[in-house]
Amino acid sequence: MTLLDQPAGPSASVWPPDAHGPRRDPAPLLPDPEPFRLLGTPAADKLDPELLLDLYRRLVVGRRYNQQATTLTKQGRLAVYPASTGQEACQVAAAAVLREDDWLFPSYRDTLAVVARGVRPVEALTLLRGNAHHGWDPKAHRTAPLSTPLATQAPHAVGLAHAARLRGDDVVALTTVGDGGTSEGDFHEALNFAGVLNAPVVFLVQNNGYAISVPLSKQSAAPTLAHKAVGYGISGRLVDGNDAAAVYTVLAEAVEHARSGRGPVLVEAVTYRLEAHTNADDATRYRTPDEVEAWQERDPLAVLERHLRAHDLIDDAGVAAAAEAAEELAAEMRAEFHAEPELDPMSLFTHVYAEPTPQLREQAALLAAELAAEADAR
Amino acid sequence: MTLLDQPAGPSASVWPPDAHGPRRDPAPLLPDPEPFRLLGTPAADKLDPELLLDLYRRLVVGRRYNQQATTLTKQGRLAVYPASTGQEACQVAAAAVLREDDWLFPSYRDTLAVVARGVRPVEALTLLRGNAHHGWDPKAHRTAPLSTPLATQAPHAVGLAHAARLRGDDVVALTTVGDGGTSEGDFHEALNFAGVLNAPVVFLVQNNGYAISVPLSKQSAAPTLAHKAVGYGISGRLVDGNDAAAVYTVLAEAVEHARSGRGPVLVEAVTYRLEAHTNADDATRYRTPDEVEAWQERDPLAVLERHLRAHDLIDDAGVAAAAEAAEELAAEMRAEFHAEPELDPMSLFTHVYAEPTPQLREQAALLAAELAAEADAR
Amino acid sequence: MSTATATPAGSTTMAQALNGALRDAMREDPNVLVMGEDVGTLGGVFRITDGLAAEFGADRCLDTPLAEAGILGSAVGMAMYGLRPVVELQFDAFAYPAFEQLLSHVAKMRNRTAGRLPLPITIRIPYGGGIGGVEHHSDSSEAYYAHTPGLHVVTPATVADGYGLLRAAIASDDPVVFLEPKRLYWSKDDVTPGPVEPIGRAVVRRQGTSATLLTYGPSLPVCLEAAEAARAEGWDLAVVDLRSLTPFDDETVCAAVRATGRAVVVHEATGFGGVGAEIAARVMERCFHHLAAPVLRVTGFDIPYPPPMLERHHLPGVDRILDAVARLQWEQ
Amino acid sequence: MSTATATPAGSTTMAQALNGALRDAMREDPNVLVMGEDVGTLGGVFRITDGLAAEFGADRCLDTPLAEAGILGSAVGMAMYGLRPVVELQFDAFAYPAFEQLLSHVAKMRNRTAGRLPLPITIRIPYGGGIGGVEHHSDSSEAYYAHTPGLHVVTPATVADGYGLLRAAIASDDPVVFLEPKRLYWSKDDVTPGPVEPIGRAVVRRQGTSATLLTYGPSLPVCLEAAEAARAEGWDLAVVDLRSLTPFDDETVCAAVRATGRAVVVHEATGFGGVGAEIAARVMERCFHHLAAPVLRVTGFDIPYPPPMLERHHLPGVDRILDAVARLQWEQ
Ligand SMILES: Cc1ncc(C[n+]2csc(CCOP(=O)(O)OP(=O)(O)O)c2C)c(N)n1
Ligand SMILES: Cc1ncc(C[n+]2csc(CCOP(=O)(O)OP(=O)(O)O)c2C)c(N)n1
Ligand SMILES: [Mg+2]
Ligand SMILES: [Mg+2]
Repeated sequence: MTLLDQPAGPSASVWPPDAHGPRRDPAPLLPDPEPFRLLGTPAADKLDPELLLDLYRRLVVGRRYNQQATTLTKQGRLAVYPASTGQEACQVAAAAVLREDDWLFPSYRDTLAVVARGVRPVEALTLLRGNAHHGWDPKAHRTAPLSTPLATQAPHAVGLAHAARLRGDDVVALTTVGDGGTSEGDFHEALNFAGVLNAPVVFLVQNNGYAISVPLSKQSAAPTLAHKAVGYGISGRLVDGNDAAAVYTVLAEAVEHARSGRGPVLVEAVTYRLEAHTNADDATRYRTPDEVEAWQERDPLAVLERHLRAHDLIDDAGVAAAAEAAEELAAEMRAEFHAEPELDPMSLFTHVYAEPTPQLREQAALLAAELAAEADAR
Repeated sequence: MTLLDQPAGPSASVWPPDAHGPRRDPAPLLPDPEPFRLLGTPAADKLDPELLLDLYRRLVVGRRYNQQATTLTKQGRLAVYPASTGQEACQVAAAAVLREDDWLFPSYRDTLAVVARGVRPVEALTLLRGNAHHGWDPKAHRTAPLSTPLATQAPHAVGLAHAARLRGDDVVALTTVGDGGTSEGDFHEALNFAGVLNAPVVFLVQNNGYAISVPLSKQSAAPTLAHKAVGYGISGRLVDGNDAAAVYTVLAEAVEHARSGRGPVLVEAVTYRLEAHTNADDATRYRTPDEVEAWQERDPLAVLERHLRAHDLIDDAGVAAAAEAAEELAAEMRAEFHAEPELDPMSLFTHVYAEPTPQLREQAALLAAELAAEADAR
Repeated sequence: MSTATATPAGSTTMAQALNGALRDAMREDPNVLVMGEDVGTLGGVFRITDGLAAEFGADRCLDTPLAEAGILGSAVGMAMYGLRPVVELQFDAFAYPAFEQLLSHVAKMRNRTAGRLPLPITIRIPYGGGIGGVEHHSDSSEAYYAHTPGLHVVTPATVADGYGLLRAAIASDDPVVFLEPKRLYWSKDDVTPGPVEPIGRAVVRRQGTSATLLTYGPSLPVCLEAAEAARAEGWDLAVVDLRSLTPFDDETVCAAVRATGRAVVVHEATGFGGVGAEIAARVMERCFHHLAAPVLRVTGFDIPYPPPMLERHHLPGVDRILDAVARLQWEQ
Repeated sequence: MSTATATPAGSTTMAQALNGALRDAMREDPNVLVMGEDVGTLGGVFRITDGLAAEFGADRCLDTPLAEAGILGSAVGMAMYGLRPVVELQFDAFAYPAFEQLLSHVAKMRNRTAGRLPLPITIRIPYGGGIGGVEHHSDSSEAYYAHTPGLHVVTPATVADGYGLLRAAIASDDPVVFLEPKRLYWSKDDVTPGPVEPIGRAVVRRQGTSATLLTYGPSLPVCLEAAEAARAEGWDLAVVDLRSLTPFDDETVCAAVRATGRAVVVHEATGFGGVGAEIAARVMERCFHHLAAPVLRVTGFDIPYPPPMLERHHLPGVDRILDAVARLQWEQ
């Protein structure tokens, strides 16, 4: 079956005329297969205490936000909630590394990142509350709507980043995808476009080990998801997603890399969702309590708090102060969600097109008549 | 902006509980960025002369096939023909490395590979002739129909290979994709499925430097297309696609790799189409005569003939004999295509479903009546 | 054809009936294989594949990577090798990434190979609204499939049909898009599984003399309810459950419309270019002189599916159906 | 709105008119950007973008990687940043990989963001048959788009509309699926570009008294030919060119049908669930008592598009149209 009595190996470098563009050295593209960590390593001593404290406060708020949203679900105030509990370091860092004029393209689980960008929880959660598809002004907050069809927002991030560069703006777009989402064709097409256009985009893959029930081993055979960068000629980085300092550092560098024109970056953050997929999911069907417990040890909040306490950067009062700020947010959420949202059925027709079509006008009239009859009947 | 006063680098290896499956060493996955070559290298001396001569004869037939098909186009006997002139080494090797019970999943340009599998040219070219969508019996020849939507047949190859393994058959599927096709989402999804299922599939990317007019540099920023393998945890190989001995060797090894359960392989063969995209294309719009000429120097047929002559493995008589066999095929093609194909308009309705729906029966009756009226009118 | 064995007699949900159909089909034919996102360990997000991985192993109830084109595309290859894949696409809107595979390969493979490569693939898609789902979780996409030659398109509205139609779909040598009305998953009925009939027959669910409601899937219970309510207005409405959109049962439908001379088509999907347009058009073509009024349509509006709190205004309800019946020109 | 400047007066092909529309739009608005496979250096496989890269540079006439979802998806991001992308998808069937982006994002973005993120994207798709193309090169996919709320769907049938409708599409703040009839690319006409009207109006191309043909795109010339031929049979046929499928011009269409009392809808696409079903259904709903016969449809068969040598049997031709006209119950 073989032509040669020895297996094929590298050959002398004789190469035909080059119509195929430059071939780049792949070595710089290869991510370190060990995730980058800071907390708990000697490097942690050199970290900026102020930034660490800031991250800590954001994590505490983030955790409280996740808890409160989960509670709202139980109270029937949200239709569904996919908690990012356990992934708060990724959520908070993704927002923190962006400038105000940068854009965030979140996935469906990333409401916390949206809140961390400055969107009010009631607006960030509108989709999941169910009164409207979307809450905030995307242009005002430079934050795209939550994308439910997985990875489909990734090409949007590339297009926006490229458009910004065409306009001469040094704007970066950051988009988040789950480990499961990396299997979608749109993820591939986005990375490839980004590579070819050298667009200033950062792809943050939050690898929490599962796509609903499907573990990573059934999702990908890659050494790490960061290694997918190689096939697009872009940089890949692997980071411990539960180490807030590390995620922040790696993402901040990635954003600067992209902003400075050195091209897109794919960051894989290894993390874990401590809650079920959503409130509708039963996680005991596919993972063990032991596994969850082991990851609880690596809870990003606990990890950072341990560091701060060990380095005497925070005391009980500081912890309490952070918790108090978090309670304020929770109280605001309760108040906002306690009120029934205003619903205008006629709004169904107002934004399908800039101008309603004649067909929509007819249909709106039908609904208006029904509503009037309903009101009369009351 | 940075937490750390030094850039992020690898950290001490402290790593959380492993819920993410084994992380593999990426090193063995990295293809050599120099394409593998044999002809013209010292290793060429050790090649099996019989196999080389066989490849040569196939190349000569293949070239003649391409020429004849192109001529048929000019005579209006084919609706369109995407020639594989210049890529014959890939075409011929792709067929030659497969066992009879292996499957080939060709792309639209690969009619020569189909012919090399034993399908008659008139059947291989049926789609392009225009009398039917498809000519040969796919199951008899273990060769799927030509796939026009690019890369969409790649998942089929994965599914078939996986099904064969489930059945206990050591069958391999080989599918061909162009450099342009690698950008499609389906290519990504196929590679990912193959990696996860460890399916016995070989992906042959014929990188001819262009997708119609779009050069590789606008298609991908990867070091090589073979590097895409890394992101799926599968083996990648780069080969000089105009070196028939090298393509054959690398593909044969890839097929054995897959067959033996060691997983899928992505092979990039660097080659060039010497003709325009199809007869309808004007290649002068996007490439220079100089470039074409330079690649003509690397014509796979010429390269192999040079080698054979230099090593006294063939003489003028041998060359003439090969040409004669090729002329036989050409004559057969002319004869077959000279005849008008039989057309049965009623066949439009016969294979939409196993049983025609009542709707199709009605429509068939309408057409039958029209045809009867047409016949009467004559 | 075969009869149900695993489906318990007595009170059964449609989800259980579907599950039983899968199990029975897998027991009877080792070539039947279930695949999709979360179908294995989890048993599917709607639990339709519950227990199948345990009984038949992970290879025959395959958790796939998260990529719909890859799922359907690899099913094509499996079918080419002799398997009968039953593919689950998790939600209506998440079937769209597989559209290219469906249209350009699945629907066409038999035709383009002149019958040599039939693709016995069943594509299960939970569809429709009324479950309070957020955007992309409530689409009614049947019109896309019904317009695509080469596909059969069926949708059960009763528990018994959940079993019978799914068995028929898996038994079919052609690709079948099997649309499961999400909001009927928990509907209950006594199932007395009979022989599995081939796909293609509509059924009159309620006899009536005044006008005929033509519907399918999630709208059947609404139409039956409307027919009950109509009695108070003095209307005796017939209700036809189409069950199969392709092939279409002109015979049953036209007979039912001719019998009353008036008809309303009801479905959840957007009206413009919806399946209701086809039904209305073909009924009028075939029954024109039997009609006292044009065939009217009660459908979802021509808008993206609304957020949960507003969906009730979008979905055809009893009142809207009765209003349409009232517009059937009774005075003439 | 603006008038044509670059389109030469005199004898112009539709391809040239489209090219002129792109050029004029790009000259007038620096935010207009053309992108797709082979649109740059090559000028597109149909040369519709010829010369644009030379005049406006590779950034504004962008050769993209070969990935339709990526093309449309990145256009979404560009539109979010204020550009007005004009996307070319190379052939009808090669638009299917972008279906998910089109349905779940492009069509819905304005609606889901309550008007805050409009997407002024024009999606040009060469469509239809009659050019001897091999499979996947002749699909008529308008029904998929027309059924999708949030999209405008337009198709020119004349050279002048090639210019005018494309300018209107690019000027629209909503996404427009712009379907270019491949076989009319080389049709010629004298163009006297007038003001660009907004999308949404049908036009009566031929007045008539006996019956009304309703059609669009590639079937318009066939209908006009049929109307000519019908004179020999004593029929005086009106012909309406819809131009825009969404929004639909009920006013013009219904007036034209009421005037004759008889109508035939003609299009190339598969009949079942096609746009013709919608047209027939809505015309009958609205004009029932003005009709002497049901609205009939002459469409492609319910089969995958045939191979080139058989396509003439599939495509609606003059005879088939006249046969339908003959079935309009003249004797009654
Ligand atoms: C295209 C698409 N297919 C399927 C789904 C249904 N779905 C929602 S979340 C989910 C799992 C996502 O896993 P991952 O990407 O890892 O993100 P995570 O939930 O872990 O944050 C699935 C399958 C979807 N939203 N979109
Ligand atoms: C999904 C899809 N999009 C677009 C096309 C149109 N098309 C046909 S061939 C081609 C270029 C293919 O380039 P490549 O993959 O490099 O193969 P090559 O032609 O070089 O053999 C394009 C864009 C197609 N066939 N399928
Ligand atoms: Mg995950
Ligand atoms: Mg190529």
